[in-house]
Amino acid sequence: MQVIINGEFREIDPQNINNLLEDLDIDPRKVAVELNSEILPKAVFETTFLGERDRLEIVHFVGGG
Amino acid sequence: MQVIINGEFREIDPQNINNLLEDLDIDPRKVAVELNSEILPKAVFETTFLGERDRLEIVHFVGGG
Amino acid sequence: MQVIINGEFREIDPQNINNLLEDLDIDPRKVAVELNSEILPKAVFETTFLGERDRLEIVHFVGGG
Amino acid sequence: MQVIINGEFREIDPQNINNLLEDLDIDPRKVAVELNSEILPKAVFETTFLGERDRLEIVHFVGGG
Amino acid sequence: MSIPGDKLVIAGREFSSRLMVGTGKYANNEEMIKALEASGAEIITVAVRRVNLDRNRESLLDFIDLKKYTLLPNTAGCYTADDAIRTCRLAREAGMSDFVKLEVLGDEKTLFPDNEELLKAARILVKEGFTVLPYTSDDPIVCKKLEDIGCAAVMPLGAPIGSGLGIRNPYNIRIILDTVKVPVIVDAGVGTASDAAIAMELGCHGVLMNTGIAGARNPVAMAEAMNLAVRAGRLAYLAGRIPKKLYATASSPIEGLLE
Amino acid sequence: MSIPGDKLVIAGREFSSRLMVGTGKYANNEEMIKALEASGAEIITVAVRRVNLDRNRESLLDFIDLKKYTLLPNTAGCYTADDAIRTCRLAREAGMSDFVKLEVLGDEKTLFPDNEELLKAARILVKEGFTVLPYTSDDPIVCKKLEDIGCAAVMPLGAPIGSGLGIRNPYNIRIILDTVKVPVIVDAGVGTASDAAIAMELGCHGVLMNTGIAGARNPVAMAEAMNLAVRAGRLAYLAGRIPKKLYATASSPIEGLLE
Amino acid sequence: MSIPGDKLVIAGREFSSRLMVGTGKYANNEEMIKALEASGAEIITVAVRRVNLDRNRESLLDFIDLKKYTLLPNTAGCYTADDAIRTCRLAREAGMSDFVKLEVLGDEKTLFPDNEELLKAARILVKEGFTVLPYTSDDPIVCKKLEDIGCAAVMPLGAPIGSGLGIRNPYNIRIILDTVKVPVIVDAGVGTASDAAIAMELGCHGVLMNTGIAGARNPVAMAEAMNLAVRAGRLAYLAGRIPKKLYATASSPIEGLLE
Amino acid sequence: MSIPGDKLVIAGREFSSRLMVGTGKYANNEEMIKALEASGAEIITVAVRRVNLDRNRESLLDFIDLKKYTLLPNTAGCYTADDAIRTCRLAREAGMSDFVKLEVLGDEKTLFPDNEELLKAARILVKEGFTVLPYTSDDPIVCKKLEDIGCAAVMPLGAPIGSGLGIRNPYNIRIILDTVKVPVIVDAGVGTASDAAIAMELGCHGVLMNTGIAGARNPVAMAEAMNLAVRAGRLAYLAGRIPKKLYATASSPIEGLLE
Repeated sequence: MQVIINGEFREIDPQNINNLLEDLDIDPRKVAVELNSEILPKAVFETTFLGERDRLEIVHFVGGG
Repeated sequence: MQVIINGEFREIDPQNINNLLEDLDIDPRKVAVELNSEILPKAVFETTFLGERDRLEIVHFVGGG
Repeated sequence: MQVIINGEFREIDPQNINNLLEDLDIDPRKVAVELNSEILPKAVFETTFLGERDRLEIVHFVGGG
Repeated sequence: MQVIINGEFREIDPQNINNLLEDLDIDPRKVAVELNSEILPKAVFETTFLGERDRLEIVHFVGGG
Repeated sequence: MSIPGDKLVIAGREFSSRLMVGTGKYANNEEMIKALEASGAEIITVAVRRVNLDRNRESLLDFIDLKKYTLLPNTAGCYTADDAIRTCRLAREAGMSDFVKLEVLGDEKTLFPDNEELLKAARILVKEGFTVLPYTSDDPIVCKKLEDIGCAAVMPLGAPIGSGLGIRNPYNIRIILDTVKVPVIVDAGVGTASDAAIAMELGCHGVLMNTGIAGARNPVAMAEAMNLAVRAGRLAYLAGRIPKKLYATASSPIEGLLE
Repeated sequence: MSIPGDKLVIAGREFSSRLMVGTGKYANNEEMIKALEASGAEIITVAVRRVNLDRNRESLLDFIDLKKYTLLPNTAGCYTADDAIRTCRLAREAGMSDFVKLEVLGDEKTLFPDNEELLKAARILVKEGFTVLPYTSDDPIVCKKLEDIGCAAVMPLGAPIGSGLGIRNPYNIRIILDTVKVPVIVDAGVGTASDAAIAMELGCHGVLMNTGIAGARNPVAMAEAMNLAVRAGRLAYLAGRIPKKLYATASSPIEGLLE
Repeated sequence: MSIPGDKLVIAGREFSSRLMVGTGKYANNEEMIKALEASGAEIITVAVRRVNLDRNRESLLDFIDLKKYTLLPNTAGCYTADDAIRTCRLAREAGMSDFVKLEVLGDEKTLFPDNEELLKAARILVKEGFTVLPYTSDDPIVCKKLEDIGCAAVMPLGAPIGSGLGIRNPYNIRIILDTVKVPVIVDAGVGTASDAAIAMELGCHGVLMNTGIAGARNPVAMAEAMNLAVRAGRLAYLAGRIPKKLYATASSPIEGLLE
Repeated sequence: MSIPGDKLVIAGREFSSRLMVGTGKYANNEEMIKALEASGAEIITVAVRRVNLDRNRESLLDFIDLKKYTLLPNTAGCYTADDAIRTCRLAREAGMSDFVKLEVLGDEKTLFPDNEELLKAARILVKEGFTVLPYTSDDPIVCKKLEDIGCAAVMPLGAPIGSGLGIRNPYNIRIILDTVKVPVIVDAGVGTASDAAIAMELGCHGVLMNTGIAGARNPVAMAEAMNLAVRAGRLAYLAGRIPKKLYATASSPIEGLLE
């Protein structure tokens, strides 16, 4: 199915957030995730499954002033 | 009857704004008048009569920066 | 005979300062003259005659700050 | 006999500089001495004897900027 | 002694003088009138206050020639948008003009503007057809918002009202001049003639002051000094100053030196 | 537009203008004359140079109305007391006047004075009856010595000649004003109108400049700006400015505010 | 080399260092880490950005020892209250901390704050339990409002971000220090060590910088310079400097001079 | 916390500290010693005075560890070349060292140097083998002459002794740094830590002060502040500061911003 991650269309299998981050090789402890404009607490990464057309934002800290 | 002019209680006869200003020796062309928190156009000074407990503000220009 | 005027060798006839300035088309009232490192008062321009190898400086005012 | 030390008249016995400094309880290593406007090297403190009316300046270091 | 055609234009109206002066704090009206004359100002600020019913009815307008001076009523003393708006409406009624110097103050110690309230008031007053000249901070972002709202000019402060500190932050004034297209008038902080000249040399379109003149030992002489200084600064700005250099350049020629 | 009786007095001679200007670095004589006019100056500096025998004989004096302007010949380009003294003697002979602007330069990069040589030259020239106006540093000790020698004024620099940096060290200028009784004229460094106003507000008796005017994009306009600025600064000094304060003072009354 | 018990306290947390530094603009992470060490900082700012899915997954947090440094996520790049609020919420989720450096920018050229939007955002974020450290203007009125809203500190700018102009308006910083009780931290504008010392000498409680260090030719050396300068300035502030005087006072005794 | 190999070299002798301090005006010797320690100074100035025959014989040298500190006797209080020369000769005799801080003062109010007399004294003392460190004005021409005479360093004043005004004219200091090859040490005028940092950031090789430390409310703390500030300024100078710009540059990346 198709989702939008950080502004890009992606074809993925139905799965929960943790699996997705794993596939993307992203450490869940070091990011924050927004699903369809709602912030997703880490606690629900496991129980939250992606649906068609979901919009995801995955952010982390970078160098800044 | 009693009205409040610039914060002070005053005992006056029923009359219109022009008469009042005249009594107070104030040139109507050089002031602005607020009646019960509504600005009163000079045009209606003649036709506006004061009632019991009316609150009047009579202001003019003074030196300022 | 030869004299040095403002650093340049010049061939001139024996003459006094006034004649020289005239030949050079210089208004004596607007310059100062130094003859062999001595300042020459205007009063003596007429009576001062140039000799071989004399060194003359003729200066005037120019724009300056 | 009488000498002038640092501007003050003093009655002292004839003696050399070292003795004088000792009498004055001054450590010769920490001062400089001027005798009659001539600087006296420490080397000659022992061999230099004071005479009547000699003028001595005895200076040292004090706090300064 | 002026540049032909160099006019200050505010809301379509042309003014020859770039100095605006206040009418407060003078020893008496005679001194005030003399100072206004000496300043050459065409726009003068006034405050709106209650008529004092117990004192003589003498009005400021009895002294000021309205053919000569354009009145700019202020909202001095207002600490909320509502008070300022109310004062502007009364001023228009009293003065029959749309020009207002909009001030919304933040506190009594600094008399700095409360720009959040100022923006609120400006949005409403512009809609009501006022020609709004807002007293504000040397904040380019606020000045841009005031321009976008439709204010006829922006009037950033140079320093606190009456402080005489001059332009504390010329950098911000320069940025404001780069940022907005409406006239930029330095309001408040001018203490002496050179302060006014500096404002104009930065490229400001005008200067507004009161205490700097009225508080001087000799207000009339200071008014003339400010008049000259504003013109001097404007002329210097237009004339194009020499660049600054760490080292020297001779002003007399090298050629023709004696040997 | 001037203070009756406020004159600049140098060696017993009175001048109405406190601005002295140079005649160097102008595009042409016409521009120079226009700038002199606009500046209102009464004293103008000139340099002493060899007549160029190969070029037209046109002399600066053909252009300058000596009834209107007092010439102040300088010793620009001199790096020793001897050269400066020689130049002064020639200047007196050429100009029939005792006034000289004495410069003895220390190096070509800064054009700062060599005060040791300057003092030597001044001691001799004063003895020879010259009216010496020395260009010097903002050094109160040197200025006091120049006064004691008998110079008619002291002319400390504000900044390097032609640098346009303004008065780099107003503190020293203030101390000089406290220290000497002869006129103090800031010479060199003025870049724009406010620099000149600041000099006068410090209490200086005059300002001398050349590059600041001649080097401007529009020299005639800048000359007028400097004219106005010197008068503005002088008036402000005499008018007595308000004190500087960190906090504000209202210029509109508190009394009569609406409730 | 420190004053026992002199701690910076923000929202009840104590810090020994009064220098906060950013983590942006370094040539590489190694240089950044060395600079952080040299700075002695305990609080470091970071930005919140999308993970780049196409590049290596390396994270800033892989390099930074969170036992040693407190992260202060910023909202750089946000031009509305909504964007800033959204960024703060994400930052809290990513960092498990309530500390945020709140920036709402007004335009890209100045990067000055839009204080109207900033106040909106601060009101909401404080309600949501964030510890808000707002980047703002040197505007005492806005700073007072931010304190009243419940911000943990105020961080007025010294000059535009990355400009290196130092504290353009020390007067306003002093007034802010008189006006609010929360810590005042100068954020942005510091270009060199003395700028940081001056901020501390004014009485500021801390200094925050990034470009001044990261942009230096030798960032690690500059980080150490800033470390020393902040401590020097703080110590000088506490030590109580001598008053300024126009004239001199001898430091060596008069007594005992030779005659 | 120092740059390996970055030494101050005067007359072939190496010093790690670039801060020189005076020993005058302390409440007592204990405080002085603590302040010297905190300052990290290696060179300390002392005055030469008559032994007081009526008071206790306690000598400054009883308190100072000469293995740790190099004494720099001054000629404070001397107003002629002769007095200064005499004092230097006595100092050499008393201290067994050739180092002297040469001061020839011009007047008691400013304590500014009389450079004409200073040059006279320097010419003689250098011939007599002294290592001369002259206190002088911020006058590049005098500094060049002092270098040519053979002085081991030049010590221009930042502001009047004890005034605490900092470096009044950084432009001249910069020019002096361009002009001479010997070390340039700012002597006098430093009032607080940032003043010292600024001197070092200009490129000066050292700073000398007394009143700024001894006159502080807490001299020992201020001594440490100056110690840190001189090192901060030196490091910042070597690190290469960012250029100054009127506008901003973001320190956080644009890339990866949320949409």
